[in-house]
Amino acid sequence: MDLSVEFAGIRIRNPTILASGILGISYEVMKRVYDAGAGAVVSKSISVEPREGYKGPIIVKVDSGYVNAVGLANPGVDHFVQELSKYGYDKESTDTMQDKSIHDNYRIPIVVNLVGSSVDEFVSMVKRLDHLSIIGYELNLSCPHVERVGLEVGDDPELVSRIIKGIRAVTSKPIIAKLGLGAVDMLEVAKTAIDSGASAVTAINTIRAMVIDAETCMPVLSNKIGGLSGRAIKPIALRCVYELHRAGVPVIGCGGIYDWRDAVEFMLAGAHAVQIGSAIGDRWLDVFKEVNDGIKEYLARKSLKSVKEVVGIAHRY
Amino acid sequence: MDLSVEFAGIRIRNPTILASGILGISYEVMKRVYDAGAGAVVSKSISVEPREGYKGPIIVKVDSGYVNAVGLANPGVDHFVQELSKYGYDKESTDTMQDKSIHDNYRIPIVVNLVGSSVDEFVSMVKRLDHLSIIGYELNLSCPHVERVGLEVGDDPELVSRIIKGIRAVTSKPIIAKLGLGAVDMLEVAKTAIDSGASAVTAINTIRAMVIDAETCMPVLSNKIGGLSGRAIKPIALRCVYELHRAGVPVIGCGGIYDWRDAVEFMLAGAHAVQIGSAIGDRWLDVFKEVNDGIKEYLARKSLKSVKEVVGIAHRY
Amino acid sequence: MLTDTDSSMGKDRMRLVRVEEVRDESPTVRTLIFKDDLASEARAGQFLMVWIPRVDEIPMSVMLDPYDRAGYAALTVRRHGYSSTALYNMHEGSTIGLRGPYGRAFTASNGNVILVGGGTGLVPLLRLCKMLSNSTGIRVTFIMGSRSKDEVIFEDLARRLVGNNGKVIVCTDDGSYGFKGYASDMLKALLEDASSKGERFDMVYTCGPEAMMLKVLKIVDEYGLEAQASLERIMKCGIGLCSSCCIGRYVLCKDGPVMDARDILACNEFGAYARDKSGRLVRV
Amino acid sequence: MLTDTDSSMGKDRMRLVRVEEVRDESPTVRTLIFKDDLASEARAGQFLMVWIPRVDEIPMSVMLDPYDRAGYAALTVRRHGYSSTALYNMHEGSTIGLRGPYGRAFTASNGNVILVGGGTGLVPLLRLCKMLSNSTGIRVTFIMGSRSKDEVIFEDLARRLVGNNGKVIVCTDDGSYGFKGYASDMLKALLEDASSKGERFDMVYTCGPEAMMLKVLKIVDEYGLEAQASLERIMKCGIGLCSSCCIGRYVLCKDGPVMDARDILACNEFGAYARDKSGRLVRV
Ligand SMILES: Cc1cc2nc3c(=O)[nH]c(=O)nc-3n(C[C@H](O)[C@H](O)[C@H](O)COP(=O)(O)OP(=O)(O)OC[C@H]3O[C@@H](n4cnc5c(N)ncnc54)[C@H](O)[C@@H]3O)c2cc1C
Ligand SMILES: Cc1cc2nc3c(=O)[nH]c(=O)nc-3n(C[C@H](O)[C@H](O)[C@H](O)COP(=O)(O)OP(=O)(O)OC[C@H]3O[C@@H](n4cnc5c(N)ncnc54)[C@H](O)[C@@H]3O)c2cc1C
Ligand SMILES: Cc1cc2nc3c(=O)[nH]c(=O)nc-3n(C[C@H](O)[C@H](O)[C@H](O)COP(=O)(O)O)c2cc1C
Ligand SMILES: Cc1cc2nc3c(=O)[nH]c(=O)nc-3n(C[C@H](O)[C@H](O)[C@H](O)COP(=O)(O)O)c2cc1C
Ligand code: FES
Ligand code: FES
Repeated sequence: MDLSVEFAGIRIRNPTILASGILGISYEVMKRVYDAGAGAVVSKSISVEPREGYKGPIIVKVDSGYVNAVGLANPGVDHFVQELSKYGYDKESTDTMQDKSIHDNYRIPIVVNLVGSSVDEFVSMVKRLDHLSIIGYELNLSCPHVERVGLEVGDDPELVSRIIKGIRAVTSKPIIAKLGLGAVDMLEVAKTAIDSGASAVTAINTIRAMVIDAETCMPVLSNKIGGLSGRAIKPIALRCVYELHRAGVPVIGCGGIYDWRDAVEFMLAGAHAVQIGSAIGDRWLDVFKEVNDGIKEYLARKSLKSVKEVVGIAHRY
Repeated sequence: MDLSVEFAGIRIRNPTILASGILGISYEVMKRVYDAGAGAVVSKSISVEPREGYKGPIIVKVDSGYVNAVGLANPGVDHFVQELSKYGYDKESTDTMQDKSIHDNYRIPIVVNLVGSSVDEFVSMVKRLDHLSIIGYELNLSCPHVERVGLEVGDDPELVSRIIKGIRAVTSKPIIAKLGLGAVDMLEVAKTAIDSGASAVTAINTIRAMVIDAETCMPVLSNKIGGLSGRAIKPIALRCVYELHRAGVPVIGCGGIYDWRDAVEFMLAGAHAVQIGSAIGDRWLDVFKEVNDGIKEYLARKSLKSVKEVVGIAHRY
Repeated sequence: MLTDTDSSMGKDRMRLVRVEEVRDESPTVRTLIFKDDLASEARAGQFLMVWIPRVDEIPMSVMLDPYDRAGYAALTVRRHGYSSTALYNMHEGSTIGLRGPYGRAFTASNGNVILVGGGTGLVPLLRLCKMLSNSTGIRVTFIMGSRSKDEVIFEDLARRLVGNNGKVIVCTDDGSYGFKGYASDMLKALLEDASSKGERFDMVYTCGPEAMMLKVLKIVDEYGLEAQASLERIMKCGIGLCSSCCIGRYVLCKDGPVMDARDILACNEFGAYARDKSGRLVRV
Repeated sequence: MLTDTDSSMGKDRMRLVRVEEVRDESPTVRTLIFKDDLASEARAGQFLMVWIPRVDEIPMSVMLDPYDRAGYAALTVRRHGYSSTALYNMHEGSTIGLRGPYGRAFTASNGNVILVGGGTGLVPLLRLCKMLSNSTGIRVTFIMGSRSKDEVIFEDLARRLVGNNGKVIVCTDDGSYGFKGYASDMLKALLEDASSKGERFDMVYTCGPEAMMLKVLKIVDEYGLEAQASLERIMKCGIGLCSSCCIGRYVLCKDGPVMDARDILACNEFGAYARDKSGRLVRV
């Protein structure tokens, strides 16, 4: 059974993608995630300058999920370009990336996630990255707990539009807008993104949340406010994917995907592929193989020939 | 230890309140909830006309919560006025309600939750209810799954303002605006509500969500889209309460409160009182006594004299 | 949604099952048989919330598997309105969703007991009968009422379950089979007879149409006996949240469906009023 | 947050504990003792994520309770930078938060084993020593290195744990106590001596400063022995999500902190590079 999917100019061997922020800094570890079965990996959110992130605690377990405020720790775009160059990403054109044998043995399909606060920042990063044989960009317009970036950008559709147009002007690679539950209508931002040149959206990022400890009377995260991820947000994420698909937006589902059934549900709702983050905390890297094996069995049982046939079925009812 | 709280013109014997939509249709059952230990009860959302609600399934269990789309089933304002009149709510002025002995033996403190789509609807309901000795109104501006009411109203701050001003003109009772995660900034709506005459806000309602079943490929709720409640949303609700308190808005916390620790955390974040809904599905009515007993012990352990002292402590850090 | 990650979800998690067999019990009643561990272990009187995909979710008592297999259970449904007819029309291979079992069950009694049931109200009584037949020193008299001969269901099963020690009395309103008259008339006759002989019954269990149960409870009350009845109200959630099943101060899905006669009669709504889907109190 | 509703949260749930006692081990090292069931059962080499309220959350090896009480555990911390100093300054009655224990532990070996530790790197080795002392047929040689006499910690405890069968060798860089020289020099001398006598060691366990461990692993490699080392990297989450602890292809909080010598040496970063808080690879 072939699990490969193709959408928005992206073709990957299976629909499970490592979500941004999880293990996505070092090439060697991203390669390991890919070897464990992921169809592609998204890097941590990369910014123009390096960021150390917040002091601990940066993550707290809550019922059926985590609340995190890592603070977008990342080595900065220059270091990241170096990291990938070391592994040959600056050697050939992106076309070669479509050669599966190369992926398997050497360069894996990486989507670089970018975070910034202005058109200039995004464009300058893309210019520095675009010669690398990465398979696309994901724009973090939805981090709920860092000032001036993430949601503060995503909540401004006009700015979103300018950023994406700016990037579109300097790259031909797919652009994916990563959205969250902000203070403006997600559907509006999604449509703006697509109209401005984005190829797809990822939904959803973590949802602004916090944890307080009754004994010390304190917020637990050093940043006080963080983002909720994991199974807790799954029904919300699933609804977002359903609504985006209904609005005709190509979407990658993300939020609380822990097993093949979750992945299938997101695809039934309209996701072309899914991203997995928090589940890794509980199931480690085995989660990718488990999900893919489960999808395979599901397709067989339902006499479906490809993942594509699953996409959006729930809308028939 | 006295657990009574007073805020926004409401004085109740303890800070635990039955959330709207849960068991709040029949006086006798509301009385039972009160007898089980609640400080007050909020009625189901009442509309001008009776509503049958949606076909089943109207609720689905998910990890750490429920997704429901009851569809605002309620007997309509006239029937509800009758229901309360039968039990003497039309007999005396609201002042008598402050007499604790009366609450305990007969009329319990009821907040009537209202849902509607226009100023006229809300005002006409308040006019019909206002002679009853109820302790206040809660406006459902946040139901995430019924068209033309709830969030569709809450997402329109200008309409919210007109509704509250309209109601304020015909009643002197406390008005509480119940908010949720809509497509506009909750803080903005909250401030608008307070500026227009609301006494406090309740945060939060359920969050728009859905459940799809992989085997049948169908949305499970008959309405497809519903609202997520329960522990899953607690970190989000807690964050909302924290932000509202910081913005100076008097707030009643709601969302995933299951035990005394949850209740204390909401109060530390700034809630003057808390509402309990989904927990009843798992812990039945005992939850009220358990939470109040736990709060008492907590206050004793921390050498605090009243619930009021707990409110907002987390903001010190 | 159907994962095992949150094991605490237990019976609240919706389980999809395949209907393995459908049996006609009468021209309007059918039994759907399926495999489901939790349902197979339901106590007598407990109910399931049954999802009929694309149609509705309705409360149904848990029926015994006619083949008495471990892990199996069934539903017995009377074709009536929109949802019950949809369930009735399910066939072998159809998929339904289940959650539960929910609610308070009948509690066992010792000695001499009477079961009075009518229509699909027999379902919980049959499960009760099976439970009682496992204890010693119990004698069951099972009064089964129905309108006419072709609506008599589960007679054989009942006879098997009450055993040699017990008795099954079938009544039909029109006298086309068994005793002519209401089950409640038969109950009254039995109690009268017993009291004249100085015999005593220890408990009456009943489930069926509300009018029948009202009569039964009143008769039982007259004779100063204890009774338990399994009631029906609209149940949309089954877990004490939605408020649709309120009767008096009781929340039937939690406090019932089985309640003690005393509590039922104390609540003036029984036999007189019920809440409709909007929550309005209407005459029944 | 600290509820038991979701029992599956297990060790990931943050637990607040009260520091019951603080002991000075040396002018810069202190041990904080507390009650915590999960920590008390940690395997040797596993670590806790320790919340120092208002300051930080940092990884710390689980120390043995000096009184060996069931349900108790401890942390031994060297005062160094911002966070470790804050932890060091906690006193009796202070509250700290714990999650874990996390990570891969040392695995037991048979026969003749050497432990080489320095500074707070002794902590996991002491727990290992205790575990090994419970098995028969094990002989432990424990080499403890420190800069000078007043930095020697846990000597008595180590002597108690290795038992009569084992040996403790204390080394100081400045010779102010015990053997003068590095712990690695002592290791080399031991191995040399053993090989000249035709004796064999079965396993070397090490934990301490990276430079020390690098020397140890190279020596061990020369002699063709097996070894396990417990490494350190920045750990912000402890559960394989945040990416801060990567070393080569390994995610240290999941694949470590204890790793096999083979894997460590194969990954060129060890002893040479580490990622800083932003994820940049920097020389160590
Ligand atoms: C505890 C319990 C156990 C039951 N066990 C059985 C059983 O074993 N066999 C059986 O045949 N019936 C049983 N019923 C009754 C069954 O649930 C109703 O007959 C059925 O829901 C009504 O379906 P209908 O389409 O015929 O409804 P109608 O009477 O035509 O009513 C129209 C609509 O109202 C709603 N509705 C009506 N009654 C209910 C209800 N009780 N709960 C929720 N929604 C309702 C449905 O949406 C229905 O489609 C039981 C009811 C309860 C409360
Ligand atoms: C598995 C493991 C076990 C450990 N066991 C012990 C032990 O038993 N006793 C002990 O004293 N030390 C132990 N450490 C080291 C301890 O975690 C660090 O020394 C401590 O975090 C550094 O604190 P500092 O304030 O002295 O940091 P500095 O070295 O001054 O660094 C400044 C800041 O960087 C961050 N930082 C530095 N190192 C780390 C780290 N490893 N993880 C997360 N953040 C870091 C902190 O925010 C710190 O405040 C262990 C480390 C690991 C990985
Ligand atoms: C620890 C952690 C760090 C994250 N960092 C980022 C990030 O840097 N950029 C980003 O776009 N999303 C980030 N996310 C969000 C995830 O990519 C994902 O959208 C979210 O967690 C929901 O998916 P999940 O439930 O599978 O984790 C992070 C999530 C977690 C848990
Ligand atoms: C079954 C159900 C019905 C509800 N109905 C209403 C309603 O009619 N009006 C309303 O304002 N909120 C309604 N809510 C929302 C709750 O009042 C509450 O805001 C929400 O469930 C979060 O609290 P919880 O997690 O304690 O349940 C309903 C919630 C549930 C679970
Ligand atoms: S069925 Fe919902 S409360 Fe009983
Ligand atoms: S500490 Fe976060 S991945 Fe290892």
